[in-house]
Amino acid sequence: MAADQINKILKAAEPVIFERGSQKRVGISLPDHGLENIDARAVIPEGYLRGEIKGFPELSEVDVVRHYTRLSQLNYGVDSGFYPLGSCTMKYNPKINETVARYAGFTNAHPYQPEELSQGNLELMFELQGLLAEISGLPHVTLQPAAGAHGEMTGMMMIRACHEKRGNARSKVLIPDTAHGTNPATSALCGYKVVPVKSNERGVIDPQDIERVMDEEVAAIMLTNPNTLGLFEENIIEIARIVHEKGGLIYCDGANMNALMGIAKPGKMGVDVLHLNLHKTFSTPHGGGGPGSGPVCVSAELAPYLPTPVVRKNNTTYSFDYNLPDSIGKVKGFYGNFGILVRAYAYILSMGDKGLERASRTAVIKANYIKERLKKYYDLPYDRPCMHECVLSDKTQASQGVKTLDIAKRLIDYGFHPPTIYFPLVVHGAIMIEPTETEPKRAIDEFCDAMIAIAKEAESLPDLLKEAPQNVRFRRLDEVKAAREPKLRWEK
Amino acid sequence: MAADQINKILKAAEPVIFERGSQKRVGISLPDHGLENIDARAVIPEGYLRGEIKGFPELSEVDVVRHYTRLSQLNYGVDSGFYPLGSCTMKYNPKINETVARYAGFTNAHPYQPEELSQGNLELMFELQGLLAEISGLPHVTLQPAAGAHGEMTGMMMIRACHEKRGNARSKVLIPDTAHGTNPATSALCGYKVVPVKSNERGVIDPQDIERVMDEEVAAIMLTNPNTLGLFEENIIEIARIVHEKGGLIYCDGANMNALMGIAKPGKMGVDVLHLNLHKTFSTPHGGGGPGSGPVCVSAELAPYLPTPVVRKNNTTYSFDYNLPDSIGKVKGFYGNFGILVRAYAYILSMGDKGLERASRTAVIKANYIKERLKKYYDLPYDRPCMHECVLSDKTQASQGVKTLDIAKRLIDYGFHPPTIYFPLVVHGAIMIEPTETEPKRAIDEFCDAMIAIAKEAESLPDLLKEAPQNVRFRRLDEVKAAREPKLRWEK
Amino acid sequence: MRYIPGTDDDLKAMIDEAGTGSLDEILTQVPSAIRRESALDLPPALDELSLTRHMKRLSSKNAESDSTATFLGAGAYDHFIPAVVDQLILRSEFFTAYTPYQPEISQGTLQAIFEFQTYVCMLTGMDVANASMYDGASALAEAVLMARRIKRKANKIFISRAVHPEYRETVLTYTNDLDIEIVEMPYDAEGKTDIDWLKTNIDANTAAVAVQYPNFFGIIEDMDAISKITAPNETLFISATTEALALGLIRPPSEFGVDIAVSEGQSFGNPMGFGGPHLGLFATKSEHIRNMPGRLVGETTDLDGKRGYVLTLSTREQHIRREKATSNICSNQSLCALAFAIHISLLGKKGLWQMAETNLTLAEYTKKKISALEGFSIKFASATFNEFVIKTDKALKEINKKLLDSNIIGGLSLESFYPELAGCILFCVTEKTRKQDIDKLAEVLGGC
Amino acid sequence: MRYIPGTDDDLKAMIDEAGTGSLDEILTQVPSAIRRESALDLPPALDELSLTRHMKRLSSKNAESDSTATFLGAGAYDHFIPAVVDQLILRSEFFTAYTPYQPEISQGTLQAIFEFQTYVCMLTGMDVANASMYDGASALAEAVLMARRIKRKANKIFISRAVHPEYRETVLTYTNDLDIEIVEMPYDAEGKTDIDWLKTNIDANTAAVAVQYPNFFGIIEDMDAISKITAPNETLFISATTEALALGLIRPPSEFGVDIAVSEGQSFGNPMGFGGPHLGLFATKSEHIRNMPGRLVGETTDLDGKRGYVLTLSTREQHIRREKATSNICSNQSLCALAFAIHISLLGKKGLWQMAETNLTLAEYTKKKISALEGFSIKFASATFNEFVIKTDKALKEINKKLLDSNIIGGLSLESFYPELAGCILFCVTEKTRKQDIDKLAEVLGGC
Ligand SMILES: Cc1ncc(COP(=O)(O)O)c(C=O)c1O
Ligand SMILES: Cc1ncc(COP(=O)(O)O)c(C=O)c1O
Repeated sequence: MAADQINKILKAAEPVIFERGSQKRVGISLPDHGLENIDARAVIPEGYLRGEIKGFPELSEVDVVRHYTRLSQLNYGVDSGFYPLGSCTMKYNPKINETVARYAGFTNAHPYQPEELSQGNLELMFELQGLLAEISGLPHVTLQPAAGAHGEMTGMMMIRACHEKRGNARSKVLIPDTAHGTNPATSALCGYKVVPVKSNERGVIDPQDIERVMDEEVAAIMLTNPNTLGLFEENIIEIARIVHEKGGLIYCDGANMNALMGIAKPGKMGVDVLHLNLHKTFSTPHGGGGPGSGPVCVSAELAPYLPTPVVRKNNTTYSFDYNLPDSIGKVKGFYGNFGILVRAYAYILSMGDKGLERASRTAVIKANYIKERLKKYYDLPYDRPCMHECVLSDKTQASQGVKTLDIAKRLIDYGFHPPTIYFPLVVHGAIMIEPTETEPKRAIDEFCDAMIAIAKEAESLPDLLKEAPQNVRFRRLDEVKAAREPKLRWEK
Repeated sequence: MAADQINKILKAAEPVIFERGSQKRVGISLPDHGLENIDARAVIPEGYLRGEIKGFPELSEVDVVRHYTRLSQLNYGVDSGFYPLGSCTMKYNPKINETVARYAGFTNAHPYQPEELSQGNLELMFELQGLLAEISGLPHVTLQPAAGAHGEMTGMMMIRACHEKRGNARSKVLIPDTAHGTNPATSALCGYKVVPVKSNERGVIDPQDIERVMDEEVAAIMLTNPNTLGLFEENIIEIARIVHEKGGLIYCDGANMNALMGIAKPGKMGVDVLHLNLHKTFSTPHGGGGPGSGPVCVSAELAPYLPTPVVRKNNTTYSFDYNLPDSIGKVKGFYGNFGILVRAYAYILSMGDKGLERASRTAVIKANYIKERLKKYYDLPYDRPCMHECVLSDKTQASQGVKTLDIAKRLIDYGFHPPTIYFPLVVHGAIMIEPTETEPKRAIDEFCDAMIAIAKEAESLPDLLKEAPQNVRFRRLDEVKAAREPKLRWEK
Repeated sequence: MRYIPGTDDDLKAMIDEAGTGSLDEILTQVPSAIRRESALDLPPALDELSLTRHMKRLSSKNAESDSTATFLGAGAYDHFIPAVVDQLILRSEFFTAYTPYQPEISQGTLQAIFEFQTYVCMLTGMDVANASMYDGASALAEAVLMARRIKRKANKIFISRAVHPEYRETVLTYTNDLDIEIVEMPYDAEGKTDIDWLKTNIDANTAAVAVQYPNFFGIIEDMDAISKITAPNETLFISATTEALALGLIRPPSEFGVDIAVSEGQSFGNPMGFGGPHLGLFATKSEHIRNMPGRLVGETTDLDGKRGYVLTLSTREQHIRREKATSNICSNQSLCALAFAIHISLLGKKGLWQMAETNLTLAEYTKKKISALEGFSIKFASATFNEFVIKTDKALKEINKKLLDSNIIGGLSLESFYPELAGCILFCVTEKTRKQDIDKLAEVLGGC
Repeated sequence: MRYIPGTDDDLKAMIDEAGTGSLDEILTQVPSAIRRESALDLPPALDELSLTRHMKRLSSKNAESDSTATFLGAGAYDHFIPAVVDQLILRSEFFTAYTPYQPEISQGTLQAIFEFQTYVCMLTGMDVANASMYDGASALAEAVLMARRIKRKANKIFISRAVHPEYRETVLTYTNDLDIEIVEMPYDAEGKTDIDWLKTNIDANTAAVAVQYPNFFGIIEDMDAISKITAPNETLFISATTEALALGLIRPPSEFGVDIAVSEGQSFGNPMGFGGPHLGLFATKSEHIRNMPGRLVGETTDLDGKRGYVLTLSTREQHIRREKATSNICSNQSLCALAFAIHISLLGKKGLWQMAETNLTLAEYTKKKISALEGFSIKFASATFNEFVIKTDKALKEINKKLLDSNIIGGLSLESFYPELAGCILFCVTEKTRKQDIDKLAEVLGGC
């Protein structure tokens, strides 16, 4: 007991960085500029010089390195193991891309340096625009959006601009109930009213439902294909026809493009606007929540509305084109998350057509394999072939009082990152599993074994699941307390 | 109980890499050379083409990355926390040195490329020779030895060569009982008989003892200063006089140079030959056991025996000088662990005189602080001021049946790397603690607190110590079994 | 393919074991009419060595600031980033993880963000900061939207013309489809936002006033005066900063009653990178928390009572509130925020001051040198931090060409952003700028 | 100083709390006669940015193989190293740890070395391998010492003149002070060790015979013939390899009865790095384990029965056996061994073969191209792997100058190592060599 108690003390958390260090330490050294230091008081107007920042730390280099090294050790990444977070495409991030993205011409280029001195970067952007156009089947591309949601906003603004040009901005957007939260949020941000569309018993949109709600005030439908149940919107052609007939446009959330590369092009399905997530499909690292990149690919009709600038090629040189009179304008400073573009470009060049097609095909096979292995143990709301991910639920376990959250936490004990949970909302207690093509069969099997073991534990040892996790440095954290008495910064 | 059992299974070890992968995977891609692949059988003589290598793995890039990432997570480094391994100077390894050491001109230079195309590397070596000469007070330097022990060998061979030149190679080397194992092993390797010298009750060499054993057959004394008890050989001047008078030479093992930088130069103490450990004093990373670098600094008399080549400056250009007729020859291929030299050079330039002096002074203060804080709880065999490290013993705890090994393992539970144990041999159950200057006071205090807590546990909960560690992924490993049935490679 | 561990045999085994039928059968859900007809028209796949050669070639076709001294700033700053930063963010537990949805195995990211939020609060002086926006420009746009949410009844937002032109453009894009009117405030002869204009034009319908601090011309705005106008009118005060380093030296926005302080954070830990990824800092007063966009990390405890961190107050966010969310932001710039926090931790109290002071010293030196030259003068007689505007009657094209001949990239010509400022150049100087670079710059300018 | 967290206050606090008296009092043990008189004469300390600029300047004063095609081999090989290798060895848990003395928190290093040992066994075909030597040259020297230990009564070691000259020199240095006689075996007209000479000269006093495989001229030695002479004489057979990649393609030393196989391991995972750090592979038969130098990792179990690894059989080593140890080696090339293991893991069965085949293909192409040129011929009519010797009557100095003008570093002139081989050049080709580089090489040579 005493031993237990002592052991508990030992597993202390890493102190907050402001609790480290001591006076007058410094972790940096700056060049000697060879001038006398100016007296800031002589330059800065009276009352505009700041006083000491209270609580600001003083640390040496080793303090900082230790702190962040230890923090990292409390984390779990794709390189640590299986990370089947549905809808997030946690594929392996090739190491060479980190190397090439650090070449000085990419990292140390100023966005306003003359175009003649930026030809390599412009060439890269131009080429990437073309590669994404080819993969998506939509000929015009902006690389500016910083993430998927940002791409959605950009795309929906272009749709609005297009309708305005046509004469009526329209007021509504159709959004299926399986949609990601960013879709309705984006629509609202663009001044649209959201009209929800229920998915049918096959988990997809029913053309009849669209027929019912589609009218001349609907600017677009915002769908995801395959949708967040991992199911291909099999009626996409019919839906596109209905929407287009009433003058609406098709926005496709391309977050799930990892199911389709080289298999089918959204541009061929009647999609007018599509965003891609380079940090999903195109292997750029997720970075603990970004930076990502969300290029938008559009049909010719939408091209005039692209954000400024786009990159053009003139014979052998490249340049920014700001001359887009109908452009929606800029959605951020400069040209996008360029460093992420470099990585995605390197990825596509490394994969080629065969590689990309194989990636998607493999991802689909792996998701179906998992679905089939687990459906005997977990409720599978839509029991039919899926694309690159599958969605289970906790229905079977609910009778033991075991919930999706408990299953997820228990997976942590088994050494896995849990899947996405409680999304999509149409499945109660959803467990959304996306293996990606880069997951070895062995890891998938080990994961399935763990899921099956947990299903059994749910029957025989339900408390074990409710107490999970116990094998990692932290036990369950109190989210209610965090929200009730928000403590959002360190204070002494 | 069931839960406990299940948990145990969960903490599985990482499989051996040969147990991973599956047929036909590959983790690499090579350039297409654009030629038809030659049929190896047409080139390689009959019977000289190898068959398939049994058990050789087949892995994709993600398999390999995961495997080594997970292995790393089973390790503890300086960046993880306090690593007070005595005699090893586990100081912080500056990150910038890793960056600069990777510049292409350093990593991608062939050792035989023309000297005109290697001027930067030659300049660096020349400058480093000079810097080490200045720090050691010995004017001539070879950078060739790959580690401390290699430097010892190089130095002792030079001593032998010098005696041969003088007319008698001599047959014996004096070695104090506090010496590191490499010292006697090196002497034997150089064909010398080892004559042990006992240290006195103050933990240092007594000149009278030297006087007694010194004769014309003694080639040298091999001492370490400060010695492995962390004590300065206070009679060094007298010892040097005695040895020199009988024609002997002084070899100083410079592994503990971190106590002396800018405080005292071995060259001023009568030392004729000194090796430095760049992977200790000069901050290059220990790499899990190397690569290190062990330059040797010598007095003018010894200079003719330096290994070939040395680097010379001729006006503004640099070149290798192979023309050393009395040289002992080469001790390895090419010029030394050049990449390590780059890091050490960057370190010295970053520190300057003030930085180096401060490093040593700080290291000494920290060691004394630890000694004083712990001597109330642990036996301190030599209770006097120490230099950069201090040596305790388990004498006080022995009555509880608690041994040094138990104390060390318990420290692991507390989140620290244990000190060096059971060395030096003159202290029974030695606990040899070297904090280095880069350790923050807080870490030192936490370590001392842990040591004190353990001393208390040794009284109240001795079994806890004998069962330690329990807070990490592995419990004590069976070393006897490993040695009795050696299994030195994986087999199916 | 080195990134895909599934060999044909693996795949076949999975298909067989699953009993799902062939991949083609699985794919029948994709109508055949839209299935692949021909291979994607992509260049043949490159091996790793050929890829590095190709990328090196592209990289080498760009100027880069380690080899060419640059005097460009204007929202992207060439600061020195210690090697520690990159080596730590490359720890795969950080960079290959995603949003910390599972706090028990994400404490590294969560605590790092919590500390980041604290740093942003300290720098800006504000009460609360979020876990990052895409960049400074979009952060300002989000601030404008937030101000509009808070001031339900007022729909005009005044933005100073001395705010970065691309920030203003971004605000316009974000607000274009909404009931928000953006009004531009002119700047005066000293390069500061025109206080008199503001005094005259502010009214009950003015939801917020936004200025840049220091402004686009590098000038320290008269925050006090603005605050004295906005406060009595109950108009929100928004400040935007492009050069976060300045906040190490000048009084924080909070001390002028600013309600929402946003900033570009690139100056700490993130390379210019041809414009991104950078990161937006976003901070506000406690009273506005529920209207704030973006992710927040809060402190809590685990079942054993141990301190830990979680994503919190997510009822503001899109995944819970959907169309009623405060923003649609989801992925943000987490790793950039980590780099920011690491760099600023290395600097600490002393280093931050020292770095800001160095920038100021070198900028003042440059100002003096250039303004002493015939044909060059300081455009605005106001105090600046590390950027300032020079006016010349010489041909800018030729100046820049001559500078390039000396391996120097000169400042930014302002004419395209501000037609009224033809002949004006915005110069920026950082701790990376050497005295010798400045002397050379002055020498070349002098010879023009 | 950014690397030293102890401020003056910290230090004072420690001195006060310890009650040891001032540092000066502590330092009285250092006689004042030898204490510092004046500051060390070192350049002023450099800040990080200035350091990078200085180092970049030095680096740029060297040719490097990514920008200049090189045909140099001879013990250091310009192979392509995948990015994975460096990013993994930079994981600080690996690179800032030391020798795994505490196995419970060193399983990463220990298991990686155990796997490394296995790889070396697989490549060489031998039973057991150690955890690395300093490099190939010193590994050969240790092999010679070991052979002498095994063969207590024989003191002659034959070493082929076709062994790398620096390896032979290193052996001489190591054995100079000991009762070992090194005898050089000549090579024959085909560039192979002279079998007839060996047959004639071997006797009971010949402890071991050492050859390089492939030898310094790139030639695949007649291992079978040598083995047929050494075996009946009970002479130990030592093989040394400089190009470990060759062992992916040619029969392993073990299959010729080799007793000790050593090799340079740089070809896998380690850059040429101007000659180091590289790593020595060292493998032998089980029966010789106790005579083996260097560190060994062995498998065992922990208290829970879980498989794990420890340093083992250390009764051979200096820290236990002191002057009776099998070697004085302590720190070795652990991180290089890790890099080796990572690279070879990426290659795997298929990649290893493919890489070896590529080297062979390109080398054969180069041979054909050059030998077709007027004035150039193949010196030795024997099979080679990726190195070969060309004989020419043209002036080498001029050839190399012309090559440099075309941004090519030519092969190694052999005259300084082998006076009898004046006019001979050792060329090396790897998977990094492009067909276009070879064609250019031939074109320039053709024009000489
Ligand atoms: C289906 C779907 N759409 C949109 C998004 C938003 O993308 P981002 O996080 O890049 O803004 C996500 C991200 O998780 C998603 O899964
Ligand atoms: C006192 C002493 N001498 C010599 C050595 C040997 O140095 P290396 O391991 O670099 O060969 C050591 C290393 O631990 C040591 O502590």
